[in-house]
Amino acid sequence: MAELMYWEAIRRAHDEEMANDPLVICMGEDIGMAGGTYKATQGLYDKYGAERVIDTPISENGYTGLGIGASFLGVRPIIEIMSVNFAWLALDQLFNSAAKVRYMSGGQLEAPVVVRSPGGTAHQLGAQHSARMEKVFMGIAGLRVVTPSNPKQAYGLLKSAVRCNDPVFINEHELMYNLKGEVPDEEYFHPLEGSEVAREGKDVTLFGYNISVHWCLQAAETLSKQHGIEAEVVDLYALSPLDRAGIRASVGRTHRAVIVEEAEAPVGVGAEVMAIINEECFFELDAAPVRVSAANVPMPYNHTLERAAIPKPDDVVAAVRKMFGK
Amino acid sequence: MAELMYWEAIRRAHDEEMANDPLVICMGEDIGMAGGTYKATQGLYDKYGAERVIDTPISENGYTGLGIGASFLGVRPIIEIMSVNFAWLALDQLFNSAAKVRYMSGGQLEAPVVVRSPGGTAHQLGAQHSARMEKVFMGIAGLRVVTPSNPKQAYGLLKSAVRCNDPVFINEHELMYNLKGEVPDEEYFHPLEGSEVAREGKDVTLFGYNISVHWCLQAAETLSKQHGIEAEVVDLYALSPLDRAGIRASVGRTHRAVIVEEAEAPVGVGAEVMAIINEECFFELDAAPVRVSAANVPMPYNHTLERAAIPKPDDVVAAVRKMFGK
Amino acid sequence: MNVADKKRLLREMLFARRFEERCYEAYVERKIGGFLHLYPGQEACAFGVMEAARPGRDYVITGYRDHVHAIKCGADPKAVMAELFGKETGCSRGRGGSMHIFDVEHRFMGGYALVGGPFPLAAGMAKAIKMKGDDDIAICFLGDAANNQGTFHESLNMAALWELPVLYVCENNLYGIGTRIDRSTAVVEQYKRVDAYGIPSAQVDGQDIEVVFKAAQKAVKHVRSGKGPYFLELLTYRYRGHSMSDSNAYRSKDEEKMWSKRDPIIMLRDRLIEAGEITKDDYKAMDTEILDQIEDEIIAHAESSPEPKVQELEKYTLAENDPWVRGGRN
Amino acid sequence: MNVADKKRLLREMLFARRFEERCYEAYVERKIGGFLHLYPGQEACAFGVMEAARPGRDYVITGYRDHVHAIKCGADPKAVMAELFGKETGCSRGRGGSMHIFDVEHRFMGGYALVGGPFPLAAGMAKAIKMKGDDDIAICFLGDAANNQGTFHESLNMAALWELPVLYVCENNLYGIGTRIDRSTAVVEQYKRVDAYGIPSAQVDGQDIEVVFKAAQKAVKHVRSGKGPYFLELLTYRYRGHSMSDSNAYRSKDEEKMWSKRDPIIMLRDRLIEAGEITKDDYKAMDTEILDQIEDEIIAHAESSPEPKVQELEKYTLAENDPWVRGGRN
Ligand SMILES: Cc1ncc(C[n+]2csc(CCOP(=O)(O)OP(=O)(O)O)c2C)c(N)n1
Ligand SMILES: Cc1ncc(C[n+]2csc(CCOP(=O)(O)OP(=O)(O)O)c2C)c(N)n1
Ligand SMILES: [Mg+2]
Ligand SMILES: [Mg+2]
Repeated sequence: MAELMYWEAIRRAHDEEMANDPLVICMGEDIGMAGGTYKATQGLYDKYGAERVIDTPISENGYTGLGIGASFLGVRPIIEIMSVNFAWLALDQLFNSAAKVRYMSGGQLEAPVVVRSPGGTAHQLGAQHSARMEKVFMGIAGLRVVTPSNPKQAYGLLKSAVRCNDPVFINEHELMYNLKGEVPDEEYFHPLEGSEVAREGKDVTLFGYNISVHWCLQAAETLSKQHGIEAEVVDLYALSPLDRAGIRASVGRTHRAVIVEEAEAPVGVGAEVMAIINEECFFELDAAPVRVSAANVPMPYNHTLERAAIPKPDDVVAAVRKMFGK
Repeated sequence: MAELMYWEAIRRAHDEEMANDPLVICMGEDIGMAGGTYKATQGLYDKYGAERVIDTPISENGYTGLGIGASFLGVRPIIEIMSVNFAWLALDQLFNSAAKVRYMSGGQLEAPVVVRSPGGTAHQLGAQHSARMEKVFMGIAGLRVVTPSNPKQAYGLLKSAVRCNDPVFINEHELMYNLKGEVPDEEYFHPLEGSEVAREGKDVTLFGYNISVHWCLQAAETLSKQHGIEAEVVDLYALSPLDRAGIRASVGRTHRAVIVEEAEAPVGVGAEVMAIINEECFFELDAAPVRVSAANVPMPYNHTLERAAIPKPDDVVAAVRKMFGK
Repeated sequence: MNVADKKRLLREMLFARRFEERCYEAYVERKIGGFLHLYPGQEACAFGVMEAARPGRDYVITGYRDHVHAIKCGADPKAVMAELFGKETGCSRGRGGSMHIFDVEHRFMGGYALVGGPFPLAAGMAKAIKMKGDDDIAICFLGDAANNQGTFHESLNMAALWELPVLYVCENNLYGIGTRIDRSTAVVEQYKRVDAYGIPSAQVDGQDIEVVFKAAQKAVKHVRSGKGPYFLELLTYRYRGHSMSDSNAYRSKDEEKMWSKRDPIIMLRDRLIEAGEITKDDYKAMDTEILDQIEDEIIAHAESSPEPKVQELEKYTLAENDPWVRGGRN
Repeated sequence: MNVADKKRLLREMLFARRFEERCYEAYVERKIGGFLHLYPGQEACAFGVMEAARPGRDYVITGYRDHVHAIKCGADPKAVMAELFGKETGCSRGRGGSMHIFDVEHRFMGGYALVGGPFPLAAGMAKAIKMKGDDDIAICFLGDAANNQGTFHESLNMAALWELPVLYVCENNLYGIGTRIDRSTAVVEQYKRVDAYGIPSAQVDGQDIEVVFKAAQKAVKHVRSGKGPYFLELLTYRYRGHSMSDSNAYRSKDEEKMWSKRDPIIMLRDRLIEAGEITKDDYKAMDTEILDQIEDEIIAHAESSPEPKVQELEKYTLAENDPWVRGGRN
């Protein structure tokens, strides 16, 4: 197994899928000649040419819709939206066209597009460049949403998403592109549904996704070493549909749950996981489930305020300690 | 107190606010000469002229942004988006500009716009005209969201929204414009935060908003008459921020909660109310809280399928009976 | 266009007219629900343009006023009416409704309810055609008011930039719901607006099917020959309100009368009668035959068809048993 | 533009250049975070246009490359630098950062990070101006690649339709990040695209401040006299990468060299020297003075200013104590 960076894993998936199927294309702003802001398509323009690696104008709704239209005829576009913040402009086409066309055509048409985009807060990008939009994508019937927490997932989820006949939104993270991790040398397809136990534990479950999985893992270490609490960490790499069975199973083992999300709390992943716990295994609970979420503010530029707005591993530790009265 | 229809109440609020302040304007598609699809601006074009009652081109993001820009200079636009489904196109301006400008300017600028739009499913409008988007608006810091369940609220919420210095989204409902109800004869401003107990009861709380308040009230009658269960109905007319204190107080009285929403369950009002209950009063609960939500599908055209997709009062009754093991 | 073609087109247009009028009645009888947008008055646009292309083979996409376009592509009118009745036999299996007619077999790629929605989709289909090296084209019908949507600008720029084989046909009926074009659009001549993308264009009378046909031939030839997109503006008029819920109060009687004198069906009929190709009685007989067919075959089929099963409410939300959801075979 | 004006503008432009260069250093020193987009090369655009208008009184709005526009409107450079340092004394109280400079007192209505975001906002400000009957105008600066955003089409149509007093100034620096204009835009001459809205326009050299000034005078006069919007295209070039994270590898050395010969500051300086209005030494002294001022006043102030308080994290999310939240006084 080779160690790859998150961006390299994504690039490899692009490359393999483009080599495998001449109808796979990729599109987005500055992804071609420039190789992409986060290098996810580096070198592919030279390898596959301008017809398949397409630099688009700054027209998010337009090029997303264009990709969707092409997918009606069997083309498999991988659309990069440079930052998830710009996806607000493209929701019309992604939700109204891609997610609904199978249903409203009675199964005649499908839109096998992949839209990938870095979400999350990076460093001091300010209010208009720090949206965490996963919750917006999760509420849409007909659209799958996945979010890789490591290079293996980043590689395998994109591979499966390209081949799956549903539209898939992949929520990456600006701060993770340089993260290293093992990726199988042979071709690998990651399931688009389910969840993974990233660390086993018996006392409490920490639910995370994407970057917050890492906060959970760090918190779990601290809890184990300093407080004798063994936390299980569940990686919710599939956000829509969420893995009800996996959530139930883990809470069934630990009887306590903390959900850690990078986004503001209202109508978010935390709320939905809590609702699922209430529906699936309320009487398994030994304590009220808790969310650790971002402050409910537009993201400030100032570094100190920004850090205060986003959860940290310490906040997770504090939430668990409070739950245990420690 | 006069009886007005929901649309008449909205029209009256427009009229009074426009008479009160020459900087109040209204804008939208076909709202001027034609008086608006749901007559919310009927007669105002003749009364206030084309400069203040503005028929816009079909440019949702454009005219929403134009209204926001005007509001920077003290104009108070009431923007009608003909159907909430078209609001996907305008989220960029509403979220990125209006909701964030106060924060990112350090308090120098504000965007006192009102955007009103009918949400919800009407009769057989199909997948692209049946979005229930309240949950999308609720997740945005800097934006207020209210949703009137009756003519008095429709009148009073719009009046307060026009005067409030925050951007406010008002989620109306296509099927409620002809609903009748009492509206005070004198001028009335409804609070933009809080909730209302629409019916008192001791056994279970039914949380609803907008049209689902009526389903809850009907269900409560049936539960009372046929099953001896007295349900309290709480009207969550303010969706952002949600009334945590009101939710806690009601659950503190009844110890059981059912949340009824017209939308699909994932990351919706139901999930958020459940999360708040878990956070505020978990140990008050005598039963697992329950959501009654729409099927997680793009809305079908066929009438029978459509009815099956949307909750009914009977579904609320069934959920409560199940909770009580009856 | 020879005489046989003209006769056939007269029949097709008359059929479309009667079909739509029957929809109106069925709506009043509450057999059809939702929003219903009818086509009478504009028939020469859809028929004239598609006659110049290859219906059933070229890809066609449009807005919510879509029944007639689907039928001209080859959709079975029985399946279209059944769709409006919300039946399982409907072309979109009762899930779509009037605004979402689909017949992918005949490459009618759908009606879309959001104004501006089809513009980029059409360019995307053209991109796929170009990649595959086919000589098909994509045709996108649109309204005059729709051109103010941002997707218009974005899509036409990309179509021109990448020389995509897509024909945009603007059916300019002067109104977007109740708003007259000059009250929403700074430059009312739509064909001029596409100069901003260097796209060749023309504006012609949309009521005379022979004129439409000729202009469309030129347009289709341009697009099919690989020279990139084309924009064709057709001046036309709808007789009814925008949809069934539209009072239609915003237009003057004079204006309506003027346009009724330029009815595309009557104009073609009179021309054929004058030329001695058909008689008034032929026309009447044809009309009766059409009306009978609509009633006996189409409506009867729609009425008697079954509804979708409630157990299948969730079907078609996602692909069924897609192996990649489970990570493929491994 | 008299000699005194030219001398003043030379100083203003040189100040802007040095200010931006100092930002670059501060970024490298990690005093500034986030995305930083610098202006060197384009100075004649902002200064030439605003010199022809009423900075501080006309409303100005732009994108993320906004420091210099704010300063020309009257924003205190100390407050701008403090903002970049994320300090409470920053013009946006440290909440905005480089892409969100605001100085509403001087009617600099902000920098916005989403491409295309300011277009409708500018038209809206013009609508407000018109309603109030003031003779102010709104000026919206934008980039060449931004013109492909749908809001461009939507906003310019409305501005023209309603004859709003708004001037759109396109600083065409030939690139949107690393994509050259002809690879994203079908018609590269931006000033021609607005024919689609019947908006008068012009294209001029954006490196010669006197040329910009003259063209802007005409444009401003048109807009202020109530004749509706105007579109001015300025041909210019940015010296640095798009932002600090841009490698700038996509442009040829030749191209860069050619443009460096047309530096707006050097051109004006040499003209003044040739005319005997200043000497080389005057210029050098001015430069030194500016550099000192930046270091001693501006950077020092930014360094020594306090950060926002963490307890005030939530401040400015919503209006404080708005009575209407509680239903007014009743
Ligand atoms: C995005 C969006 N905005 C608004 C509407 C409401 N609407 C439906 S049709 C229409 C007018 C369209 O007019 P035009 O493009 O001229 O087409 P026509 O109906 O005349 O054929 C409007 C405003 C919509 N369906 N979608
Ligand atoms: C909606 C949106 N899409 C994409 C971006 C990313 N982006 C920032 S600047 C830029 C290029 C803009 O180029 P141009 O308009 O020419 O302005 P310039 O930077 O050259 O001044 C892009 C693509 C963005 N900020 N917002
Ligand atoms: Mg029209
Ligand atoms: Mg540029």
